Amino acid sequence: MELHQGSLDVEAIFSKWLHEEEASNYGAYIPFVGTIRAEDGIEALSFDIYEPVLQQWFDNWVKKAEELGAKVKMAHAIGDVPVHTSSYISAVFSPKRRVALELIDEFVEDFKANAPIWKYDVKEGKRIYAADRSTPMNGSGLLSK
Amino acid sequence: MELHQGSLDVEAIFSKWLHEEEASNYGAYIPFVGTIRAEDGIEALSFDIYEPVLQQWFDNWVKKAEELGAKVKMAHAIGDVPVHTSSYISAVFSPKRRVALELIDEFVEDFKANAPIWKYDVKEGKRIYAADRSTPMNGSGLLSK
Amino acid sequence: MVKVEFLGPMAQESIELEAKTLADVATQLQKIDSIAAWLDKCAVAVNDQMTADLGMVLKEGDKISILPPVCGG
Amino acid sequence: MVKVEFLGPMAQESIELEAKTLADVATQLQKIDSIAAWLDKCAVAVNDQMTADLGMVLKEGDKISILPPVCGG
Repeated sequence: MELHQGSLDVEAIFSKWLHEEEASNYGAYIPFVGTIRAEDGIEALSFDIYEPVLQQWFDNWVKKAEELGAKVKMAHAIGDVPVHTSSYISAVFSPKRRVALELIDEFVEDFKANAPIWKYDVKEGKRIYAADRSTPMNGSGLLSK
Repeated sequence: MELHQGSLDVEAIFSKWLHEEEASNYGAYIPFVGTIRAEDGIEALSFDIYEPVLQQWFDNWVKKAEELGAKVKMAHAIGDVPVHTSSYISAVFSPKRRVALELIDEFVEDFKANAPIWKYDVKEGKRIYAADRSTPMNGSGLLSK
Repeated sequence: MVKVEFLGPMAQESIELEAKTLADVATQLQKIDSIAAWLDKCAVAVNDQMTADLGMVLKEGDKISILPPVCGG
Repeated sequence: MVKVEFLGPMAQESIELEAKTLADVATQLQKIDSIAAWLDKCAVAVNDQMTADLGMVLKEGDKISILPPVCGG
């Protein structure tokens, strides 16, 4: 797992991960590259990350992937990420394509639902929490009981 | 669609596709990189391709992706591809992640089932048709009736 | 005359046949032992268009391709 | 004393509380209007471990993190 200030260098990360696993005898490598879309007049998106819990979330996925003979990797941006640049890359390596195709789907969806990352629209230099696109994490509401 | 003699240059293809679409405002880019695994004592795999029918198969997928607001790309090797190098890359670009994740799965699976490509193990320099891993295309058996 | 070509691992020379429909092609190919063994698992293209219509009418010079089981990737 | 911190968009200073269990923390946070409005959609970590156990026993110096709705990627 790697966190970077600002936009990700997509080509560098793709190549680094490729070379890290080039002798591992995996048959399938599926990266997911997330890019900031120009929409609703935003200049950028901006991200806060709580790294200790993110690291644990990621470590759980590393174990889950290992049980399937696979490997997961991820990179995310911290702070402002201008439109048309990348904030998020995750990837799965696996001996077989079925495992890889299923795992990248689950990994990305669980990331969206449970990674402790908060997103803000940046408009006219102001940071506005993306409340309507955000999802309560698993187990939310515990302290309202 | 692009066909290359021998192993694919994975980094060059990944980067080229990234740059081709960098102004297209897609939010998700998912490549699938297929690499030859060292197994059963093979030196390489080797591929025959019937390009006219492959092109039509691919053009149908381009249309199908367009209807979803998405784009597909693919590259494949012709001839011998040594172990630990890449024979196949396909990719999906889409505004939204769900479409991209579902499309890459369907696109890769239909590729395996219906792209007119024949695979051979290369052992001691000899080419042996991978009959047991091959699948009859849709509509097979027409002329046995 | 139509031309029949055998792709990939079939390793069979192309042949020319008199045939009015794909059914005529089927009848003649079924008589050639080295080809007949493949037919139940082969798909068919006419002039590079995949087809599932055994009644398809052929014309002079049509190219018929026989596609054995595939495994790309 | 335990320390409670509010992550991401909650923009709330950390506070210190006397609390024997997470339930004690809940009772006290529910009395602070600017925090109470968030609680039904927030998850909780104790010493950076996510938890779903309201009865969890706390000890001196524990760090409780309140995590509002997320949207990575």
